[in-house]
Amino acid sequence: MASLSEEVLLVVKKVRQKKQDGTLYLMAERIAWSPEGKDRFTVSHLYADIRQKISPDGKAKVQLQLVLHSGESTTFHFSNDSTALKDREAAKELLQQLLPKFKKKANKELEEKNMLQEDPVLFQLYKDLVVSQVISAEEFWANRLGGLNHTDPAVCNSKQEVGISGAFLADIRPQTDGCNGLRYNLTADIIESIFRTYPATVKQKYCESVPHDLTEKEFWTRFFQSQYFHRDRINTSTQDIFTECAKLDEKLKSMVVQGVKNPLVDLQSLEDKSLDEGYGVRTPLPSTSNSNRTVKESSNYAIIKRFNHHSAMVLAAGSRKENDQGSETSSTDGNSRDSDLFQPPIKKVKLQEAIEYEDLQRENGPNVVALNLKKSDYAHGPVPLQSLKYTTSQEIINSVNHIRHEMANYKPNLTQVLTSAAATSAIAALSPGGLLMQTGSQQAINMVPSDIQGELKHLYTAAGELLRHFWSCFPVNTPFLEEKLIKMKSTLERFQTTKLCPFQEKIQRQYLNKNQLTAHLEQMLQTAYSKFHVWQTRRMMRKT
Amino acid sequence: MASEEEISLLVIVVDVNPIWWGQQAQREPEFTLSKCMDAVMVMANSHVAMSRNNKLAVIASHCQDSHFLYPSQSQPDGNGTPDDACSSGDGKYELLSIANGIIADRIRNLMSNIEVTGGSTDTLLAGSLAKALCYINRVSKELEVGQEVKSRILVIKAADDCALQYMNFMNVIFAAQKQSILIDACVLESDSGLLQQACDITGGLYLKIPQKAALAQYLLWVFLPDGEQRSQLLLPPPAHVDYRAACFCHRNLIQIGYVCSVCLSIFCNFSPICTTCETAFKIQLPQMVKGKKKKFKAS
Amino acid sequence: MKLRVQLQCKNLHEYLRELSPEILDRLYNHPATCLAVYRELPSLAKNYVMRMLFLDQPLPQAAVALWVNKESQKNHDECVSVLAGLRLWHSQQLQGGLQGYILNPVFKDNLRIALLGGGQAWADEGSSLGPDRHARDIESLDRYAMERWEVILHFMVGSPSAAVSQDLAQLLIQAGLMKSEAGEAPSITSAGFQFLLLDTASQLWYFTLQYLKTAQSRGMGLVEILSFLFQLSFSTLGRDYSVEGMSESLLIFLQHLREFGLVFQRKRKSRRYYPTRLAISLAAGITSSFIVVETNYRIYAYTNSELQISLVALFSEMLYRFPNVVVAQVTRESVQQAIANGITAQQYLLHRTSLALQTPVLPPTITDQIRLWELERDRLQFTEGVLYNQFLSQADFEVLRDRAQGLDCLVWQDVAHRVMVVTPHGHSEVKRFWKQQKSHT
Amino acid sequence: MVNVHKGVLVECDPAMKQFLLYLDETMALGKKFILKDLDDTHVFILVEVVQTLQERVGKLIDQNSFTITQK
Repeated sequence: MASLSEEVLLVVKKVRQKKQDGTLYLMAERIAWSPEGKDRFTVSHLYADIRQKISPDGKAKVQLQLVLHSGESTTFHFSNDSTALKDREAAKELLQQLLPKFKKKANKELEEKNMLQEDPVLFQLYKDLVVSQVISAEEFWANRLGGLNHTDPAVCNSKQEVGISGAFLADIRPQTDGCNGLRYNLTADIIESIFRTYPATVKQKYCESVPHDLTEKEFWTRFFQSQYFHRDRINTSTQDIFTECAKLDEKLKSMVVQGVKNPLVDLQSLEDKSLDEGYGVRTPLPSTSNSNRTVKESSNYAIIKRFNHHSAMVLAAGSRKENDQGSETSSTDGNSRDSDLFQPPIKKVKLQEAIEYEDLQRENGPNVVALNLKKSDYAHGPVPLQSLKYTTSQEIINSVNHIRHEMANYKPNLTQVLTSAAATSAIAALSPGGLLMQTGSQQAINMVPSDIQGELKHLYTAAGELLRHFWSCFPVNTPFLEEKLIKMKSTLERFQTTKLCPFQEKIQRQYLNKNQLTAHLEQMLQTAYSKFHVWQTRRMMRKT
Repeated sequence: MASEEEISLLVIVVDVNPIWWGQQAQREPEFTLSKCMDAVMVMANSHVAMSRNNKLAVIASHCQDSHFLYPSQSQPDGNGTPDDACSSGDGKYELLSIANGIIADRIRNLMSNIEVTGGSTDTLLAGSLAKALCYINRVSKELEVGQEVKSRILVIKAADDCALQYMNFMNVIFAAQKQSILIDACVLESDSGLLQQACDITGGLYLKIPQKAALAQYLLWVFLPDGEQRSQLLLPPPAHVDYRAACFCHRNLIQIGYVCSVCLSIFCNFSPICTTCETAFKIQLPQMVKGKKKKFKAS
Repeated sequence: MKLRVQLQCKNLHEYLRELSPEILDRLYNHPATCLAVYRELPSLAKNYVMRMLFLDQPLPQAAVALWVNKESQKNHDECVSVLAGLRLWHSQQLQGGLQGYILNPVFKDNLRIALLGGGQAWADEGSSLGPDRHARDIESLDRYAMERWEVILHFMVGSPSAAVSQDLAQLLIQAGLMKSEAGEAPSITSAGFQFLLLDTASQLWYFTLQYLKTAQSRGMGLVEILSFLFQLSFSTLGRDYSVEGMSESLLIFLQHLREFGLVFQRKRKSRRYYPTRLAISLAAGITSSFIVVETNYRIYAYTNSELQISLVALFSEMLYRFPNVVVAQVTRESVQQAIANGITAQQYLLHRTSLALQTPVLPPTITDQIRLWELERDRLQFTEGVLYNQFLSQADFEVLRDRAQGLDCLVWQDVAHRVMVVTPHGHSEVKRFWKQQKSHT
Repeated sequence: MVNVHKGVLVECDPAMKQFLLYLDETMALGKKFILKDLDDTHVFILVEVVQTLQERVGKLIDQNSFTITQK
């Protein structure tokens, strides 16, 4: 068969696809399907491409649907009457384990693709550097994706943390199997959300108990049992590993007791209490003394409490994400964290930020104190002493007389104001490239057509990228950095020969003296080279 | 043709510091004050000639005071018969010849009866600029409903800056900036830090001309076009302005220094008491000085 | 079938561009003309001229092209074309071999004279003949000018009080603003109506241009007149000039100007004249704005000038008159009538706009309604013609049709039914052609 | 054989044309004046009726139009 080289993890016969019998193969990398009797795969998806798998229950047909990132989906119909369900389950299990492995990879590639698509400059850069073999794609991305997360947190934080659906437990539609037992099928997501919801208790338990003393399956069974049966009993059986979870969760009470301190969401404060309930004496919280209640009440109460607790946890899970970047593996004790999550902020602050707008504030200027200056030369301001050439009074007299005499019979004589020669020289100085128009690189850029400008821009971005790689190698303290540095140096040189020089020649050909356009680029490269040489020589010396 | 174009008012401030010009005349006799005035008049004429609703004012900035050369107070609008019947005998556009007549007349009077009291030898540039601003303000007040005026000031600077005027000068500059009035500067001799800043702040042009003989050409080339024309033309790039301040204690330029939080005097090294306003800074430890240390606005 | 004379009012530029080169060159012999032309240039071009004013040798064109930045390259080209079109600069071979620009020397020198002096006087002022005993102040001059001008307009709208000289009436007729059937008094043409709607400056220009057109016919030197006109427009208001050294034709011209109110001369024979604001504002206009139009089609005209009122009355029906304000109503009839007088709704609106006091000038409801009213008139379009039908064969039809097209006298055709309509004047030709066609076959 | 009529080509919108036809057949102008009905925007009519026709059309429009303004 085409690719039996790769190991086949599972083979399911009698699987229909598009009304055609065939065999389903699950391999290490991909899931594939070949029609009956053919020895090639008509359907083959890499796991990386699979977004999710759907296995609709309660249908006559036993099916497994795969939805790809690209949006299209394939449906396999397990037609082996006797073992259809079993087969499906097997396949599902396997996929369950496999998919997450590939998810990360998929995400990464997707991210790269998207970045290229949504950022034309980057794409240009990519073409310039990677496509033209200046640097390898890995290097390129290594820096990029890294850069995404470190250099500008704005980007990576911009993705909003998705909260947990409040009904995530209810969504696991348990299926009754014949006798009154239930089947839950947990997906990775559900488990994840459970952990997020009960970081303190369950996760901890899971960590310590699952690998060695009980299997995952058992663990979850217990979990659900405890979730659904043991809760509303007041006395929880001690052998249940979740007992202390319950204890931990009791702190919910404390939250309730604290009540909502945020005045803006505290509904109780809104309703006006007439004195007659307890005559102003605050009625004790139901949770504190539920001994004197009928069982029914207490059970209802327990359920309500469960619900409250549950939703509180869900909310907490949502908000927890915000203030620590998903590192709750470290947070073994959730209670402190949670409790301070529910720690109500000070009423005053809340109210202020709710009702006060600083643009409506009128600033009351500080009462001003008259400035009494001791030094007279304050008025001079921060100007340097220019070398005053002191003119003697005699000189003054002379010059004044001179000027007076000159201007006494002044008659405007505009026709002789300017000689053509003088004008020409002045114009020469003022024309582009002239004495007074120097330092006009922006003028130079103004003179070249836009396509050249565009080219130059690309050169700059490319060079900038390379130089970033180059300089990022300093300080050179690891061998890896060393060899990368050397590589980058050669890359830079290659860049100069393959990209920069042709460009320079081109503009040399077309325009006369516009090499001030690329002067700066040159300079940057030169600095890099010199730095490199310095480093190299020092290294040599260290070697010897 | 009956278009209500906006009036463009050009105020030329000429530095007629007698001492400087006297020495200049001795230094190089081929470029004297009279030559300079001629060039200024050419500039003025071409501005007026450009359009029917271009207005002009010329101010002579002297070392005791600053005089309006044009328009003359006697006829504020300027177009009327001048005191002496100076007629366009030479085919010049009457308006211009009248204006030139007035200007020449006044500069003659001004320069011929100066007596320099030994005191100030510096040009009172700040004062003249202030006067210019006031005049511009007046003109814009006197407008009819429909029209608005775009004004700019052209300074023709001969003598050196005068540190004494720093405060007034800066105030004038910022006033001009508020009014969105360009201040152009054409410097004959030595670069002027104050004017550089003025041009940079108000968005005007600063030019130190390499050869004085061609002053008129430079004026016509660089300073004749008004704001929106400049946006189309390629003109000399803005000069790099040195915004470094000089400390009050030794008067040398510093990039980073100590600024008194009360009187904003600048010092190149720390002293517990501001020498200018005698404010005592309550500091226990010298390393707490960092609190007082501010980065001074560097260029 | 009413013909619409579209009366376009050119400005100085368009007029000059039409003049022949040698006339232009001769024009530039006078500083005043140069200054006037210079003022009419686009601002960028003005700067170009100024930059080159003191140059004697040409500048390389490449350098000139680099004066502007890329964004405003278009303006640059425009300026270059304008300067070349007015023969203000010529391109000239540099010694380097590349092309260069140099200012038209005549123009340059005279512009220099205008700016810097150094020439001889344009005209010697009245100062030469001492102060005027009956000197006029500016207000009286303005009054004089306006009333003179209004007399002309009155004459055009045919108000009995107004009387103008035979010469002037002749001029008006030549200008096509009035027409006179033999014998009775001249009456206003549709062009005349449109003329009335222009603002004063444009009227002045149109009139002057008309005058200039007819100048040669009355044996006056165009150049001489123009230069005098410009010189006038640059003279100072309220100042007297003497007629010394003016040629005969110029003196006649002066009399005309006097009649238009461009200059004031106390007596026909008096030796001095005062240019009025009209003359000086030949290049820049003076507009009076006095009308408010409301959305309820009412017009409030704040004026007591007979002329203005009669103008308003031309296009709307009067409701009330008060000492300083007239209330009128725009109605369908009034607009229809105005349009019947050959004024397009466009001009109508334009006129209203030019007179309206403040912006937004006209309520859109009004403008739209007026346009609609105009459209109403041409539901039917009539074109006289001759109908050909009942062709025997398609071939015949096409032959004739093509022939008609060749003579482009084909008005309308319907190939399917072999019908075509040709213009009457084309008819005879087509018929002849058809005859000989038949004779051939 | 080709035959030839002198006349006036009228171009108008279909509605107006219907009006013309109506005038024609009701002899509103005293006689039939449409020489040939060319297509639904063109008719060919006698020269002499043009003036009266215009008046009639004007009248029609006047009837349809009403004064927007009140004094």
